[in-house]
Amino acid sequence: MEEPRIGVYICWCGTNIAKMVDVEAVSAEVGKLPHVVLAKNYKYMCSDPGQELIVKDIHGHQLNRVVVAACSPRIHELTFRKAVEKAGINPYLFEMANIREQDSWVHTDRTEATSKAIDLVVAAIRRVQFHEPLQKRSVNVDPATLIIGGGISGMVAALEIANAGKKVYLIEKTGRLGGHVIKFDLTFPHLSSARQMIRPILQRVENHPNIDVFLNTEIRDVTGYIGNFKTTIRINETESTELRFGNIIAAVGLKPFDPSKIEEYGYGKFPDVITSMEFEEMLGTGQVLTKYGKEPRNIAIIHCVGSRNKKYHEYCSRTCCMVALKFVHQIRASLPSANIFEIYADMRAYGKGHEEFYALTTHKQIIFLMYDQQERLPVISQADRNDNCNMVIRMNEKLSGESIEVPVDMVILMVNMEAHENVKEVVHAIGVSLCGNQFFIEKHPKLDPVATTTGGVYIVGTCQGPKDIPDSVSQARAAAARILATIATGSVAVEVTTASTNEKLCCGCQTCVKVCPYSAISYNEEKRSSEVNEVLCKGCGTCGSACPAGAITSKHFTDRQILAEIEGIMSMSFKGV
Amino acid sequence: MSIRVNPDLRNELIQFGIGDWNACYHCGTCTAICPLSEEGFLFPRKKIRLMQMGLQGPLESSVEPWLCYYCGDCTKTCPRDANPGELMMSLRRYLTSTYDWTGLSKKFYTSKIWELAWILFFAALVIISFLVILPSFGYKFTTELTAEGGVKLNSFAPIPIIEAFDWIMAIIVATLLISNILRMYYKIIWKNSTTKVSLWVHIREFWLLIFNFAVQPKFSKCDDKRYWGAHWFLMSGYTIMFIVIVVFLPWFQTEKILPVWDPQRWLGYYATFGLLFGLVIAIFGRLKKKDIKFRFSHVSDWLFLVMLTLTVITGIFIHIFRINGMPMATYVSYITHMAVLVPMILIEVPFSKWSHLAYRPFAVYFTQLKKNAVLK
Amino acid sequence: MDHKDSIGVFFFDLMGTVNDPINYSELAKYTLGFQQVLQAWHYSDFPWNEETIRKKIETNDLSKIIVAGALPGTVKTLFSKAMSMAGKNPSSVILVSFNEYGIWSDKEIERAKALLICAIRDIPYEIAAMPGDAPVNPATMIIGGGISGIQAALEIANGNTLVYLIEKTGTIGGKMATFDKTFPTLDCAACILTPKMVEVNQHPNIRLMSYCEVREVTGDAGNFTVKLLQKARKVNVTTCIGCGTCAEKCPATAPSEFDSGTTMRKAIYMPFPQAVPNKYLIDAESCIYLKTGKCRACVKACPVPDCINLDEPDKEVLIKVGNIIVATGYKTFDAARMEQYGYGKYPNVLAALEFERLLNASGPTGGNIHYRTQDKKGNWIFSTEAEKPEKLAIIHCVGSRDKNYNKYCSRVCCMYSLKFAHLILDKLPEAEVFEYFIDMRSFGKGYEEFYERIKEEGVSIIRGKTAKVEAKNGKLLIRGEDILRSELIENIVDMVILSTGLEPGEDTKKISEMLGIPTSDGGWLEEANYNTDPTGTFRGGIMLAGTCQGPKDIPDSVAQGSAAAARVIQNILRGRVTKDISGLTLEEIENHINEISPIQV
Amino acid sequence: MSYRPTIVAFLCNWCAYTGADLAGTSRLRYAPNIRIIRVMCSGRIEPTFILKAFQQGADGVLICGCHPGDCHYQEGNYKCLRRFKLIQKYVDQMGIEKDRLQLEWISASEGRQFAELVNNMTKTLLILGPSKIKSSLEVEHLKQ
Repeated sequence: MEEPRIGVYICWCGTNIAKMVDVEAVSAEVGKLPHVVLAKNYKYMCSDPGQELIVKDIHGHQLNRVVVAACSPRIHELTFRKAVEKAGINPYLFEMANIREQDSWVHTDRTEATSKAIDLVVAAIRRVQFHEPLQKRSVNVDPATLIIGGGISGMVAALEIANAGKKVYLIEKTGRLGGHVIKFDLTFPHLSSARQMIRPILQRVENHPNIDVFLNTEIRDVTGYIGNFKTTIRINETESTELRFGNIIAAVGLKPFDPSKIEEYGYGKFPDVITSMEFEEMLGTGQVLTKYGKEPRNIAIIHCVGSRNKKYHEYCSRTCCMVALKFVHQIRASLPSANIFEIYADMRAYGKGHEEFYALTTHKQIIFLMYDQQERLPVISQADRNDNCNMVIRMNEKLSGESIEVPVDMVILMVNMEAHENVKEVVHAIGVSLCGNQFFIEKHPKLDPVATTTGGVYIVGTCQGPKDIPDSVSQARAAAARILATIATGSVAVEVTTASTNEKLCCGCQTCVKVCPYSAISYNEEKRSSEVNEVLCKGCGTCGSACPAGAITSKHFTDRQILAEIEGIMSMSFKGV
Repeated sequence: MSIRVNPDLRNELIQFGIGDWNACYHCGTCTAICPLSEEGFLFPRKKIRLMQMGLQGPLESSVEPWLCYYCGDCTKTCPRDANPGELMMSLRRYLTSTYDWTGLSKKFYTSKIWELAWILFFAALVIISFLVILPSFGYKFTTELTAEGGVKLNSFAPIPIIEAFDWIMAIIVATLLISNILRMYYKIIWKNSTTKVSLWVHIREFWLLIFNFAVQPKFSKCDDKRYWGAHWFLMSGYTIMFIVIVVFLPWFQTEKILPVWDPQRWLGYYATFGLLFGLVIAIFGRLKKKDIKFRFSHVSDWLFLVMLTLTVITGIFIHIFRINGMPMATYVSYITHMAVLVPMILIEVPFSKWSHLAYRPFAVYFTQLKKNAVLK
Repeated sequence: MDHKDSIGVFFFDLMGTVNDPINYSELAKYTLGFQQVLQAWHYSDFPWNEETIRKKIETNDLSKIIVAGALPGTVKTLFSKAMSMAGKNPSSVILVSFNEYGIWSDKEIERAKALLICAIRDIPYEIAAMPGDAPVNPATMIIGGGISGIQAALEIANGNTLVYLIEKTGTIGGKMATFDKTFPTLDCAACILTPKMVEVNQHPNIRLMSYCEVREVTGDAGNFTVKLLQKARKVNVTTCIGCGTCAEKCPATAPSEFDSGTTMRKAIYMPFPQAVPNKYLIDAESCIYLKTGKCRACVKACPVPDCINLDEPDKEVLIKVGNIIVATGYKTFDAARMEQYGYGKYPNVLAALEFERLLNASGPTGGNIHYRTQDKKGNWIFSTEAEKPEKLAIIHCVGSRDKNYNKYCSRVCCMYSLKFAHLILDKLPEAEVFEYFIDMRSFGKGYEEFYERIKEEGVSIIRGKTAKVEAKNGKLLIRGEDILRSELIENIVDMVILSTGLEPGEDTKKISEMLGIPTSDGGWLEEANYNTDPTGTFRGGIMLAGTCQGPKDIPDSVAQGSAAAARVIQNILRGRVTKDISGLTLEEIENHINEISPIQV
Repeated sequence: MSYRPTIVAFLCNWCAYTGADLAGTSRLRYAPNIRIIRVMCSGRIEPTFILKAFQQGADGVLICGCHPGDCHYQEGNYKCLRRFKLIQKYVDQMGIEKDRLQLEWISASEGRQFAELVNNMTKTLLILGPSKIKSSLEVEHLKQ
């Protein structure tokens, strides 16, 4: 092995790091270490000039290893790997120390934070000495795409990809395409017909030569990796065709919240307390009727049912306010003289044309009432016999500060949208993670809202979080863009940091074969040793730690590297003693 | 205790002139921009809210609409075309009708025909009195002139009879107004079960009533002070005229042509000028619709202005024709004057727009009482 | 079979009259030309209610109803109900929504007719109105180098095709580059954006053209010829080493656009330290040499020979592209228009972007919050020598949701205001922060949780927008109503931050005319279909991305950037692009419908 | 110098490390004596690493992985749990108190929980005092 020549760079991240960590002291301290050729600090290492600095130094000082102490490697490891690669060094001869998220941002004592930063940088320096160059590999991309979910997001994504001449397998759990949207009568804010809107999309999807639609279909598990996935779909609970595809889009959507959990509203107890979804169905006939077949004289619409309340779901469901306003127009058209009460918490008319729609709705002879969706929910109770209404809502009206009662004959609950119970199956099959609200986690909430941490797997539409039709459509197209680009390129880079076996050391116990969750390890009877399929291997390293003979190396996370890191972390601890 | 919302109330209120009653989305700008809104007596937003929800009880016990002098700042800055200024104006009309126990006020406000019919009825009564009844008792027109060349007005309209009639009218109006004010007091102060106001406070704060009647200090707090001036001018002219006609009629309705420096004449001129000045501003304002204050006009607003203008103009005519010795013209003017004045006093003062002359100062007084109230 | 339908057409118009009202009698005549159509009525013909409509259905035995006009959805349920009650199928009520397809006046009557024939013949307009294809030039032009443009450029370029990224200013990055932190995760905008900017600059398939404007676009879908004006940077982009010596010596200053005017920059300047391209440029308007012919201090100072050429002229450049993505973004509302808040009058009433810079580590005070004070020359500046404010108020909805300014909601202000509150407390833990709002619109993923967290942090969040800001004893007096507490607010604070709304970028109107894309209410560029094609336009090969289409936050802009790119990549992979829908004639649509479903006699 | 417990923490990349990053982006404050080592999965953590950390003078070792069922690699965290149980017994027998080695599940959204965990473990270690190995190392260091 050549003599390590390490360049160390400490980032200020503006004041993010520099405020809490004495970057000068860190660079001075680590500059004294063996093999460290230079140690510098700079305002923004990730910026163009910052990266340029590294490249210049690599050339000027014949560096062969680089350490950058900056933010989390989850953010910029790739950026800097690219930078060192540009200078002709293997990108894996680089290591990052996280002195922002795990140091400057969480500590308040500058001395402590600085000494911690030094420890972390030293550890990285020790570790990087044992780094080995790893070669990037790429695999060809199967041009077919699997889309899970036949709602509007799934269908739009399917069309976008299929129109480019690429194969799409669209699988839908239920017996028909269209998702929730097809159940709607009108859409907001233009009050256009949802059915008319979705019809051309359905026609195109169903008749598209490049789209294979599988109804009543589920997937259990997906094997493979980006560019080369494989699954056996189950139609009507029976194993069926095997599909091969290069990319996956999950568009599994959400389902409505069950309001019977909220005692105050008496859903299930009062027949005329119904959910927004049930009301949508009623609107299709145009006839708004109570369970006794009478036209209600008083209708209340309660917002945020199951939303924005820590007891149920803390998040906002994003669409219900506008749907509720849409209902007002529909009720008014059907029942010109009914009293409509809109019981809301904050009117979230945020989209294009939404505020204008809200203003238009106020002219529909409707009474807006504001309630506290967290502390004091309105209570629905049976009206007295001699009262000329079915039910009474008692609530604290916030804008007037009065305790009021509202006579009602029908109550529509604007229910929250929540994850399907069986979402975990999909999650496990395709390897994405869930956030606390059971939504799929995107790769980056801002800059990569449709990709996931698993290569080749994308999430679109409401499974990523509640959203309205245009936002779902945009997301669907965004995922399609990413997939089309990889298909256009034809190949994609795969995991480099896989496991590998040393035939000579392998004792043939096959422990590794048993522990590998990806069936990436097989036992070669002839050679009497285990072998790793590096395309299937995702680099978790479980086999490495299970191997009793030390025959398995987890690339980039080798024992030597980690032990060096531990030594590094502890090496400065006694200096101050 | 919870109050039931009453969605039908708004249909009633629409007749009193509330326009786009639901446009308000409660940003609170109007209350904050209003220089008269104060702690404990917040308006217009809160009143708009009560109105939107149809909370009749709290609405009727509100004193706040009377504290608004309609500068229009709220409407100007309103982000939603909710027009809080006019909504407050409409609420004043509504409140006037709720104080009135006869129910006539509501009729007048909500039905043009009713109001016109009653005005015409009183006008006809006046005309008949002068043309038929009085002559039958021997009070006839005379073309004879006084020695100075003035019209002999008093022989046509005998002072004792007119004076007696003035007093009767004043008493009727006062009775109606006082009974309505008592109802107003009941709704605003008495019925409020949570607070209690001692008698001493009632007496102590009484001066406010007089003071506010005379000067309208609240009006002067609006950012645009010009209207306060114009209003005060009009109001003082009106009050002087009213007092002079009711209490000092023999002194005022003379056949003698007094010199110009005589207090009788300049007092009359002042009052006339004051009335005219105020009227011109209001009429031109309402026609031009430039100021928000005058942008929206209810029937009752116009009727009041037209009648007052007619009264003032006929009053001027009486004066001119009398001193110039034009008997017929004087008599016609006098009858017209009375035919407009009588319905105006009888209808506008207790039942309509003019009742504000009593309700406003009382509202300030009641506000002060409420401020001094102790929790029961 | 559709020809057996007996159709009644009802024309509905909620929008009222416009300058050039739609000729409904002509439309009625057109529909009556089809044998299936029995009758056509206008809403002024008879009062529409359940009874009258039901009677029309019954007497004419209508099996299908078409409701056409502006916002016909408001009466749709009435018709469904009438159909139900007449014993007919309530779902046979077809809406023809004029506003959804950009029909506002009689000028677009042909399109209205096309929509009507589609409804009569029961064929979705999207399928009937299929403009032909044209071959596509694989190169793409993206107008605007903000986050949406960057995202779209990277997506397309990663698909191995050429992208021209046209940016009007000296650097890409757009508004996002000026932000400090982004809501709700609070990661710093620069940290996540600058790598993308660098990637754009290094991408072999992206031609970054900064300081460049689009002058003219000719041609059609698949084959546009674009005339660009490459403004003279007067600094050679390839040889400039970005050392900054020139700026040190430059005697002329101007307010920094990047810092929203909170700092001064030189006439020769780099927009901000991480600018891409990371090179200097000269602002002709403030350069002394360009005004008086004397100075040349920068040329003398520059260590690179011939790098600065003060006499470099603007150049016209022609490029040919097949697809265009418009990502021209937004500008913020000019808070000075709302006199009641005293912006421009009181130095410590700040607009949102100014405060954003004040919070930013690379801003005028290095990320510390200080008063705006007067320097020795009397200019109002931010300086770390000034005191720190202790009470700060944030006023929401400035210029938004207000008929006097902009009726629409700007979508992002609630969240960035909450973010401000958090960052203030982060930097000034002892400070008191007040938020004045109307409705709290924290609708996105993780937004509501963020709102709850800010409440827990001790920010006073008060419902009631407040009416005015006045000066009082050298401080600022805010008048408002605390709606929930029923109290009048007279709060004396040290600094007021106005959450200014979003408005279409300055050039939106120009772009709209140049490309033939209409603008909607508020001046935003109009998408092809609100629901199903939020990034498309009526013109083939032209896509929209980001805030030029309407206010949106970063994740939504990024998603739209990618979505617009999807259509471009699709066109390129297909080798063909769909032509303008707006170019289709009624006859073509009619013929196409007859082709799809021939009339059976 | 007063006793400052040193914690060496092994965090899996997908949940725990992300959670620790979230603690940072949320600006939550916690004790500065923790040093984090990133591994791809808690299943990668070998007994050697833990022993090495103690041997180098760590007062405590913390292992964090995804919650059961949430493992990015399906079941690496279960394997980690099994190993942890064994090694904890082992270190106990070596005379290193059991509480010096902890295993906790931290998800990507549990920044707050992570911060609390670090603070609690620090408190525990303060009560336990310096580890035996550390004390002897210190003596050695002083001798030099």
